[in-house]
Amino acid sequence: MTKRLEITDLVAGHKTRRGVVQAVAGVNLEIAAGETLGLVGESGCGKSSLARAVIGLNTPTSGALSINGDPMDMRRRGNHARDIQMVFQDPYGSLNPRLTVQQLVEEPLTVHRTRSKAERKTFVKALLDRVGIPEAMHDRLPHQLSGGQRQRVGIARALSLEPKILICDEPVSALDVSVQAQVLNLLVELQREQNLSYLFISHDLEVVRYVSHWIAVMYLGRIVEIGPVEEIWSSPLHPYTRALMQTTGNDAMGEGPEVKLNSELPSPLSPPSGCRFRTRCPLAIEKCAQEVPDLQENGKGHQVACHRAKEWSATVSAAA
Amino acid sequence: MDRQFWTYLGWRVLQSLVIIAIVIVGSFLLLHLVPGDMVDVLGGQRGDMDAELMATLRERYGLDQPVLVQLLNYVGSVLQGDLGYSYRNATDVLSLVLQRLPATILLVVCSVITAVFFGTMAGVIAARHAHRPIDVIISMIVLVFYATPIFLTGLGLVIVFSVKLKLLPIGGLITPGVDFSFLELVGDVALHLILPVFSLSLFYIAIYARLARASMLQVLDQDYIRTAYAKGLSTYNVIIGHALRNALLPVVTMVGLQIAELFGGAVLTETIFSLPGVGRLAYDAVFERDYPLILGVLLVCAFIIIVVNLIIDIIYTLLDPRVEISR
Amino acid sequence: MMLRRVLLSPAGMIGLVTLLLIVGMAISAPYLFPKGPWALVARPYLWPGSRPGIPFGTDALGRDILAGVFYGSRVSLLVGIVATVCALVVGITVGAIAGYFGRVADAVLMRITDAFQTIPGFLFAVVLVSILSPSISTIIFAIATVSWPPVARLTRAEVLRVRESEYVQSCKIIGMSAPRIILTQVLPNSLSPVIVAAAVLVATAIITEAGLSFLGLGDPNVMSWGTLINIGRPSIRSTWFICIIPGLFVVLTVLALNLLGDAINDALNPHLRKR
Amino acid sequence: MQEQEQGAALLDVRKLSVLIKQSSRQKVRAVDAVSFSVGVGETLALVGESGAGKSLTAMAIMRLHKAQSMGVEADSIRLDGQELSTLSDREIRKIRGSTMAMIFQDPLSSLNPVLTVERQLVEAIRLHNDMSAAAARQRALELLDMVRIPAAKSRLGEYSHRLSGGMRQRVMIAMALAGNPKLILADEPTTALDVTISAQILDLLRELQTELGVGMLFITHDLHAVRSIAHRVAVMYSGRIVETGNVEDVFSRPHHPYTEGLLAARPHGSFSLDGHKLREIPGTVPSPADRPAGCAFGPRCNRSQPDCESQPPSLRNETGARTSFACYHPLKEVPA
Repeated sequence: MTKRLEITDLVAGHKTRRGVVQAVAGVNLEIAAGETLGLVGESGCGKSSLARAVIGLNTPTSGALSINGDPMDMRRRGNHARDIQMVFQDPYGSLNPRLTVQQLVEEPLTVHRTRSKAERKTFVKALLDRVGIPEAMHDRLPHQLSGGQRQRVGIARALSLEPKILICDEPVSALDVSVQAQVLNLLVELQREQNLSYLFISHDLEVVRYVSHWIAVMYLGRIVEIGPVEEIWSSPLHPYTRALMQTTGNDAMGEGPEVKLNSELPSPLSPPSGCRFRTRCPLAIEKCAQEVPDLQENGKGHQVACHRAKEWSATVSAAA
Repeated sequence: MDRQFWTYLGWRVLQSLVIIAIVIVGSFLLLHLVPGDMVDVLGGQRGDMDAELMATLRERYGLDQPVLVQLLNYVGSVLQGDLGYSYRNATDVLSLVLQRLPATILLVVCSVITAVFFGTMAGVIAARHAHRPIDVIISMIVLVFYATPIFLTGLGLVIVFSVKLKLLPIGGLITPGVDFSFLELVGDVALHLILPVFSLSLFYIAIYARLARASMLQVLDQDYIRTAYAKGLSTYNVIIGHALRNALLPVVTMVGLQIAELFGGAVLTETIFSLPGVGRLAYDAVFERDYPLILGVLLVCAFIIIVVNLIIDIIYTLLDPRVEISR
Repeated sequence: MMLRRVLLSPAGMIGLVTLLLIVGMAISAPYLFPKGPWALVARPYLWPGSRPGIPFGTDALGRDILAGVFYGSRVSLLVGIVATVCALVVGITVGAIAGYFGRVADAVLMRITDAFQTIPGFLFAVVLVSILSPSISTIIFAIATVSWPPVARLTRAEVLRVRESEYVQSCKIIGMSAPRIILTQVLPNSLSPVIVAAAVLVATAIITEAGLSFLGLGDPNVMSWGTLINIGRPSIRSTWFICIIPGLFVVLTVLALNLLGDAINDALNPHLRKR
Repeated sequence: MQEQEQGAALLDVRKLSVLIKQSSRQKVRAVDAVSFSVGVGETLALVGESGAGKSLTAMAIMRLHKAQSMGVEADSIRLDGQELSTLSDREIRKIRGSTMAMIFQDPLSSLNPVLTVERQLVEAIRLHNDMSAAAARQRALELLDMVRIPAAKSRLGEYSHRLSGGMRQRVMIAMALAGNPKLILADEPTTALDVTISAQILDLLRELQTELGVGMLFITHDLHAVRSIAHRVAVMYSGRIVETGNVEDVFSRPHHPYTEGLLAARPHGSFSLDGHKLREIPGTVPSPADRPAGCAFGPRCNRSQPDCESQPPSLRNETGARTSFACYHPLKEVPA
């Protein structure tokens, strides 16, 4: 069965004054129709670079993308605007301050010259109505809306071309808790209604757990662990995942090593040899510095990239 | 001074060289914009040159060569320090310019210092008392300075201080015909410079005052100022120890951008106060149609300005350790 | 709405009214002084206020200074506005291209801009006018040539800021073309500081024109404020009013333009002011 | 941690209000008569969403609010037995940085970019201690050690932009400790940090508090942080405290509908597995200018009755309830 979105061996980097940062160092991901892949990681782990490469804001160094099995032309990304769209983190910065709500949502349609003018108006009206923006607000400017309303407009804008894949880059982290819930509910409802696929990027594990079917954990440009949501939540195997889980007070995770991190992210300019996490890992052994751990299947689609994971996988999974 | 600093410096020097190259080529093109070449000008002035002599001269100065060859010759001679020959003054351009340069540099340096000192002081005081009477008064004075052309300031100062009050000399750099000791000479030059310096710097005092006020207000709104207050520092110490240096950064940038304009203003100031500087030299050259000399002045000024900008950039990196990353 | 905010501030109101008065002077000059600014009306060096009908006195040849000031406003405004428009067109184009496309375009255009900025502007204008021989159009050309670089710099900085904004990225994602993004997204959101700068640019152009005329490089066929000042200079010790009266009109115009510019700036950034 | 002994109140705030001048005539009560206290060695968390007035409350205690546009009213602000509200600006300056110190949200913008770590630390040390420059430098090293900065000596000459986010916040904490404070006001100190770093900073603050016995007012919107560091919590909504009590009690048996809604709005499970929608709180937090006359939460509350619109409920302690709350129709105790 072909997946809706397939990311194969994606490498992406950007230049800085001090050298080239390989922000995404060979990532493979796939998302099925109507499902959400949650991508978790801290700032600097490359999750935003991954999103930018997938959506076409950056050209990847190498790797391939395909939608429904059709490979994407990396140079003509405009052609894929109707397949894949993005919801931004900052509801203040992602809307042109000079356009009204109605214009903002209609803009993608005028660019692609879809529908007649009258049809566009009714379509936009219906769409805005669906995301919960009352008609009285359609002529307002972004600064006259609250943060939650702006994010609803951003979602409507992304959906106006009726894409099948939505990249959500930290869509709720700029919002207050009570508003977060509204936007998350909207996103999961829309997914069910339109059979959308989400690549949902966030640093907030609980939010990711709520919306996702699959979770991938990213560290310094690599996926260190990936699996179905309940697997990752109840039996995290990678020490980094376990450290992240501990910050959420997750008490469901199976018995395994307690990982407390003391240092900070090393410079992405010169990532550590072998396992990139080893400089912060209290469980690192000599092998970790020498060999890059590959993602290893651990049953039920649960994969982990850690040389030592086998030592505790039995106890962790048993408790779950 | 680590490696990053040197990379940055190397990069800036390279940039400066490119700019100098553009300026040299530009000035050559400008010279070609002049109707007729320099032999025509010379012939017109002397009036007694026959066609044969003109042809010989053209050959001698390579004026019969294709434009590209002329350009290469021009660039080559400029790089060797040969800026051409001023027939009017019967001297080579470079020595003429160098002879007049000290007066201009004195004027410009004094004006920059005056402008930065009074400008930032006024700006900081205004920001400290923002929206209160002192601020309003300073801002109004500054606005008037800002709107007054340099030559008008110069004339006004001459009328009031030289003609009416007879306090200061009306022009020149040194009182002629007097034998001064060194100290007396310094005093005499200083006295002669007061009016030119103020007429040139009043406008820039206004610019720096506005800039310093705006930048100070912005800095005072920063989080680290709040931190400084939270430590228990007094307002005075917060402003002097934490805000001033940050607020000065845009002023430093501005000085770099405006050095060129100051040299331009020197033309007017030197003309009004009959100072023996390069501005006055250029002014005279314009009316004598001495184009090699005019371009020589432009080139030398451009070169000085590029060097000054390089120095200012280095000062900036010393003032602001973040430069290396922001570039 | 913006005009209302400008008018609501006292500074903006004063600036606008003063400017309108000067525009009025420029329009009414031929009707009030049909004989033109060069006509001899009385004996030379007539002091202001000494004869009714010639309130500002006469110059070295007995020409009416008031008439000169009225006709001078036409030249000043014309040169100021046309030179500014030219500088804006060049500066915005260069800045927008350099800022939006970056890389090679940016490096080349910015080094050229640097080169222009390292040549003393006024001196450069003097040289250009003298080479091309003084006339209104060469003066405008020279002033525009020396005043576009700051516009280019400002536009580039703003374009860089807006280019990185998420709403521009979102337009790339919906498949909008680069020219359309520049015209509909980037420029509208980056030009407000340029508009403010334009007011100052007009003021600077007026000052530069006066400075050129003051040095004797004005258009010999038109009477400008600088021409009058130049006429009065040799007799500065005695009849200084010939220099000072037109000088004050320069100051007044420039002051009005700056007040207006500040008011527009405040009106464009209302939130900035509140904080 | 709950059993930790609570001494006499270190900080006692009575009816503190912060007024923001909207125009020459109009003032808005951004913080409306809040009262709370912090004991010696105790951490009180002020929790709420943006616009709740948490930061303003801390600023007002430190008297760091913008005096031009804001006014502070208080019946009393007592710190370590001393009344702060009547002190002159000069007197409060002596207390700032010594008896009470503050840590801010964004450590990058809160450190002066053009001064070294050493300059900023030594300045704080010498301001409140009579010390030679050499001794102050020594003390600066000690403080950096205390906040667990490795290779402290080499960090002294650094500028803030060269440090990582966590290091910067540690430097801020060291600076706050420079004057041996009795009370630390921490304004969202972990919000700008990554989760694993934020966990480290929380650990550090908790350890330092035990070591030094300081009291802490911890401001945050992060419920995890509250749970991990605070003894007691006060929930703020639109400038008022709506519920307060021990962390355990407030989190497990909230009585105010807002507290309960806030807790329920955080995701707890997985939608793809159980299909449970999150509990939404409709609408948004009102700005202080359009705060409704009665209970500020009334228009968003599913339990509101006509009497909620009359006047704002005050904090009260109902028998049988473990927390104090400001609500006319509180949630009843649910038998565990």
